[in-house]
Amino acid sequence: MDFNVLLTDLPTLVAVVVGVPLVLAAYIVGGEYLVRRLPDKARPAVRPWIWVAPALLLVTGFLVAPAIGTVFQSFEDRHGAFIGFQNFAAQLTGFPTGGAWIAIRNNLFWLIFYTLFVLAFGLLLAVLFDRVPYESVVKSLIFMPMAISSVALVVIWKFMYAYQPPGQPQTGTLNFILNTVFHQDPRTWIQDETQLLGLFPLNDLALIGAAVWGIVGFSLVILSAALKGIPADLLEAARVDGAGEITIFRRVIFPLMMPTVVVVGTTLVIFALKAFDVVYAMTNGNYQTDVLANRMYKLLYNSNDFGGASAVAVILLLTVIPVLIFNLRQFRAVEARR
Amino acid sequence: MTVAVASPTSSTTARFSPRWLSDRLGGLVLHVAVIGLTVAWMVPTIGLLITSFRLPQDISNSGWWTALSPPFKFTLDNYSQMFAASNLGQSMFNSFMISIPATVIPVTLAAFAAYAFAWMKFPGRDWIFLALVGLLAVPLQLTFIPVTTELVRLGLTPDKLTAAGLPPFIPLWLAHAGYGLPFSIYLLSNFFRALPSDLFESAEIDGAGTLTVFFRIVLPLSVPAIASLVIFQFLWVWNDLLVALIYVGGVATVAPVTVTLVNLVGSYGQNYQLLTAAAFFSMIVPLVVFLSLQRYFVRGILAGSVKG
Amino acid sequence: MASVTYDHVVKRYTADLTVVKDFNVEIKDKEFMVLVGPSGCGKSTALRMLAGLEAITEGQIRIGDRVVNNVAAKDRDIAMVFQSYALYPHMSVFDNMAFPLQMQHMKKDEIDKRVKNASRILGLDNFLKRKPRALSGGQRQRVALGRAIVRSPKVFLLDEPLSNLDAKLRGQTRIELQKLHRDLETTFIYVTHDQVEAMTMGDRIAIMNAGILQQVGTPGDIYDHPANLFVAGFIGSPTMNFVPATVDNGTAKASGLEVRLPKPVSAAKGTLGFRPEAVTDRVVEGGPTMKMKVDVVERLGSDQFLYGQVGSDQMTARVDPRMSVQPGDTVQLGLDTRGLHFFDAESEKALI
Amino acid sequence: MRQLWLKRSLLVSLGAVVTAVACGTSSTPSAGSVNVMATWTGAEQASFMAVMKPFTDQTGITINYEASRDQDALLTTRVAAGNPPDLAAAPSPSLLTTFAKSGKAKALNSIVDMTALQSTYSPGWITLGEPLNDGKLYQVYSWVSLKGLIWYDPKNFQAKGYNVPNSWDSLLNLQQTIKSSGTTPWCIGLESGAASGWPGSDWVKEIVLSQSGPTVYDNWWQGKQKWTSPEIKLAWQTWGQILGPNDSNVYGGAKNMSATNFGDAGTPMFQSPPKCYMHNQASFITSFFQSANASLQPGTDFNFFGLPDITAQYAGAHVVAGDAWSMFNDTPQAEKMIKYLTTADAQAIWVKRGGKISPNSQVPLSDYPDALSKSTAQILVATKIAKYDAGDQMPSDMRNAYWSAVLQFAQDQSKLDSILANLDAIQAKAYTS
Repeated sequence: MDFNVLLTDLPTLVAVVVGVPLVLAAYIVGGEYLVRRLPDKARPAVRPWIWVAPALLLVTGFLVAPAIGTVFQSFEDRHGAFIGFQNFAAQLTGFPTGGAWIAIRNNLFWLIFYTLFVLAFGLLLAVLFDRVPYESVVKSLIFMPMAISSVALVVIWKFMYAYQPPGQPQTGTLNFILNTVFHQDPRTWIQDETQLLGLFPLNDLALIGAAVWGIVGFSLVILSAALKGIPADLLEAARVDGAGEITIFRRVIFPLMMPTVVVVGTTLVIFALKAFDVVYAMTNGNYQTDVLANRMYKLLYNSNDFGGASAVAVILLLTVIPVLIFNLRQFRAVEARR
Repeated sequence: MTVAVASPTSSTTARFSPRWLSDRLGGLVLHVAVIGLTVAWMVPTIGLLITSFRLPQDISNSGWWTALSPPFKFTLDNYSQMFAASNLGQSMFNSFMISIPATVIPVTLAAFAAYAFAWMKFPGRDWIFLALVGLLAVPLQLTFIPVTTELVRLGLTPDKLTAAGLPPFIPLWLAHAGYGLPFSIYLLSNFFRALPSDLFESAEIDGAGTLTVFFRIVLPLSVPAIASLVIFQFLWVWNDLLVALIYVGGVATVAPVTVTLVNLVGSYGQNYQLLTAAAFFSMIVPLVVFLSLQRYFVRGILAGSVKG
Repeated sequence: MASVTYDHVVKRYTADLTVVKDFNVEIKDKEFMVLVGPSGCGKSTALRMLAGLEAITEGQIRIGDRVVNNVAAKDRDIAMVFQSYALYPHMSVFDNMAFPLQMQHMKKDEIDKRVKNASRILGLDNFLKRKPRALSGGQRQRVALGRAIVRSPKVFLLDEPLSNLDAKLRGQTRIELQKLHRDLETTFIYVTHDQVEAMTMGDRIAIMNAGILQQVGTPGDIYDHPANLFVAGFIGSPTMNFVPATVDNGTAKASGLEVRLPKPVSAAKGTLGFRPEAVTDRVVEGGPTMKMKVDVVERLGSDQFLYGQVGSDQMTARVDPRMSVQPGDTVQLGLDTRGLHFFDAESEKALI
Repeated sequence: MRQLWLKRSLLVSLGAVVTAVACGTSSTPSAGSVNVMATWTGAEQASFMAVMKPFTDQTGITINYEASRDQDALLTTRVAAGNPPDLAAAPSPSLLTTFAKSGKAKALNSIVDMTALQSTYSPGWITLGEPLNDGKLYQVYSWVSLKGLIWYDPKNFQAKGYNVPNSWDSLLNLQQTIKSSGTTPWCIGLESGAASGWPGSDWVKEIVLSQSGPTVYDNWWQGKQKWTSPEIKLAWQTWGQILGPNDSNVYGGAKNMSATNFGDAGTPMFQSPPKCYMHNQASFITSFFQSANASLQPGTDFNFFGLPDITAQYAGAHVVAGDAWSMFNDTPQAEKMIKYLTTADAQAIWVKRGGKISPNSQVPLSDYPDALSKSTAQILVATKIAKYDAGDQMPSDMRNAYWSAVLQFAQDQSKLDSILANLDAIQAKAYTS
């Protein structure tokens, strides 16, 4: 170990500690200074663009431009020739098991269960934790999985789902519980395609479970911040009015948290649509667990089928539109209220 | 002056009554629920923690819970092997050099943009905002090739930047910013939008300019939202593997700690038990960030501003 | 010191949404002017245009001799107290009051002096370090006032500042505000929907409805001589009795009442208006009488109100508190024609 | 508040500085450098760095090595974007071959010493490096490994009086004997995360080669032999014989096979009493054996025999694999390095550290560190028909479909026809790009 790193990496260090904040501050102060030089009438027209420009520029470079390229590529074959909707047709052929249909079905499961579980747990935990004096401790503990990288998360859940043949000592936590508490044969959670209630494959739910575990800290933190924004006297007033805790939650807390629930819900829906890490690392889509993002990844890097991958991505992007419309209505409502 | 003082209730609660019982029970149920859920949620983490102190042969032959009963065969092997990784120190430094700007830049730019989206009027505002939310759904993997191609064309590669005396991480900062901005703007502008408009009007009459309103009113009032955003963005960047590999690569001088740790595992996945120790080691920094920012999640940051 | 002039001011949001129509008022220097009207009548918009928070679509607003249409809010030399108080929740009371002065880059000791002075006037000396959330509603309200006072503005704008207070505190603050107005010797423009506040506080009152200014005058003037049916109904509590009537040869005929009008009117149909205090248990000589079937009796100690039917019309009477009446009784009442109004059926304008 | 933020960020930065000071790095001399990308991590990474140390010491050229197991994504992106590494080594030549086709990889004929190469490498390894059949060398192999090794515990065999089978029939007899004694003969684990299924695919390709010979084998991975053709179908059925009806020859049956990681699969062999007696895997598996049971000794506790020949005509046929190098930037430093990698000196270093076999005949058998590695090297030298891993030469999506098919077959052998038909459908598309 030597101390050279500071000397060799001095430019980086200086850039990080001084440069970056300086550039950011200089930009906005300088921008405002220039706006103030403008005639009165022009200011309101120019000012917003000064504030949004750097963000839009980066987003355009890193997301918009590639997304537009993707849309074009989804209509092209491997050699860049226009082929109409053939890539889409290839992905949407053979309903219900061919093409991308299994992935679409699974994304639907993800959409429902992942979003619902994470929102419900987050909300439940936020409300419960709000009432105990050791809130920050339990909150940190629930948050911990968020701090675990997806690589480690997969390791953890392989331990949880590990399987040994019946009669052997189980090494997986869930099979151990299943065996000792419920006296049932162990299950191969990740490979088992048994459909619960005749509809929801066990292995899909197992993958979703691992992902839910990793992300609940996210909804907990945001929802709990929103909960803290509800004035205490409002809750006290409701209590004085004789409302029960469940009524208070339903009639006071939940409506006031609604905008935040929409934000978290929207984000989770999009996370669910983009679900990739857990599926890729645990099954790579085998055993009927494929999802759109994993399918796209395979088409992109294994098949070199950019057109097909782009078509899958476009399908994925199109599914977001209803969520966007919902959001538009939501924030227009907030706008109208003030 | 009129600070509410809780009325003494000890005399009534001490007496045994159905109300007393149900209150106590309710409290008990609450604590049992909170602690029970937390413990259940921690089971995988606890399993990982215990596993990280076990020998590989024990890991593959028995469940982690067996370690809790004698004979206790704990070992620090996994940790010592991890710390022996050749460039752990360098990669820790790199991770900080990547994560700090890759958090500061998108959060700051998102705050600028969110302020405009929430409180300024400009043509196309709603549509641009919606498009931003939609961009959340763009699969990052699709952007790697076109963006890298463009960065290479512009000469923004780690090699060339280092040669020019600039940090090699600049493309990665920008990439994390680009990828993180849609969520950041979405979260912040929803929060900013909910701030009471009277405050802005009052400030306007008081003579506060846009910058003053932003720095002295919007930012202080949005501390919980900004704190959560900082946590998430930092976490994502800190734990990122693929984006870093794409934009700066895995060479030791620039590799973040995730790359170094994941490479401890052999090509065929040998020694994957080292990942258990690595997971705890790499968790420390994000947890410290979380714990130090947790005190900003305070109740009623807006209390007393506009409610009678 | 400054007067304020609204000169043909119009506020239009869209082609068919005009919230303030051709608004003309001249507010004199040091006057306490109350803008009153039901919610949505445009009074707040009128105030916010003066404050510079809303653009003026047409017309001019002048403070003193200066046209302020294109002057930024901060440069109009005004101060505003919001209904919600709009205190900065993360700043102490001191900082809240100092904020506008800091924005003017005032010297620190001058800021100190002014804030101390204002807090002494408002009795906030002991709370300067507190955050708004640690204050009671009344104290917050005073901080909001203090933030306005420190600037010593030419014009004070107050937008329903009392509506978040409870009834007792509201009465008290009303008096304090009037005292403050006297002490500061500044123009006050006060917006409220509460006619009691308007009557008790204003030097003059401007009544608005549906974006149109109805009448401007002193409280007494407006009470005694409402310009139209709306003003007559809006001001006064209990409200004025309105009885549809036809006019025939100088006599107005209603369903249970006939009265000789003190002045000839040109209209054949209209509404008779008279305040409850004009309907008494004493029969005024030469005045008309009527029979009321009493539905509700309201005893207030100093007054007694009877609500009931006269003919087919609802009516309210203020009678001697000692008079003993039970619901269901029919009583004989007299009308004092000195307080009689007559409103045109079409234009609703006061003809008498 | 703002001041607080500032303080906080300063603090974090300070933390970074402290960490940096505490750890540090070494500065580098400059005689140029080579950017290298490969998949070796952990111990393999250390071995590679050991190989490169003499090179750096001699020439002063530094190696900027980056390892990633996401190589498909990483290398594809870098190459497409125009900043590829100077050199890349890949365990699957098919990825490198796509770059040769697109002209991104450089031909090596004028760079490496072809005469020296021809004198030290067997022709098979050189031909493998000419995937376009245009006489241009695009890939060179530095280290190779042998597939189709059947691992067993000699003590268990001895206790039960089992003999190492020397023919396919005796293997089938042996598994029947073991089965009738009440134990499952085989341990198989197919789970491998994103690459799940590949251990079973090794079985099938080894059977194809040994059963139907090199021509069928080559046609097969080249996409000219249908999956539904009798030869390939027979190979799957033969593997089905190994697995037994309903996978009854395999410890834990289908469920355990699909849920068990390939690395852990062999360990039940060493339990007492053993849960199985045989395990098919390449030589790297010994490190897993020893990690799960630290006391196991090579030779005494575990040993291997080659998968017996099926068809006499093709006796001595073996599936091999290896690490192939391609060059993307023709720099003097990279040229020096790739020359160095083909030398016996360089390859001997890794051979001595264990786990790899050298394709260079100049590396003496005595350099192999233990009896097991020596005998693998011997088998490789004696191999009459060496064929490179078929899966790794197929286009990636053919290979992935192959792996998936293995998983499906292991779950339900009766679906073989539909599984193969599906593979045919993919074959029809996968080779067109």
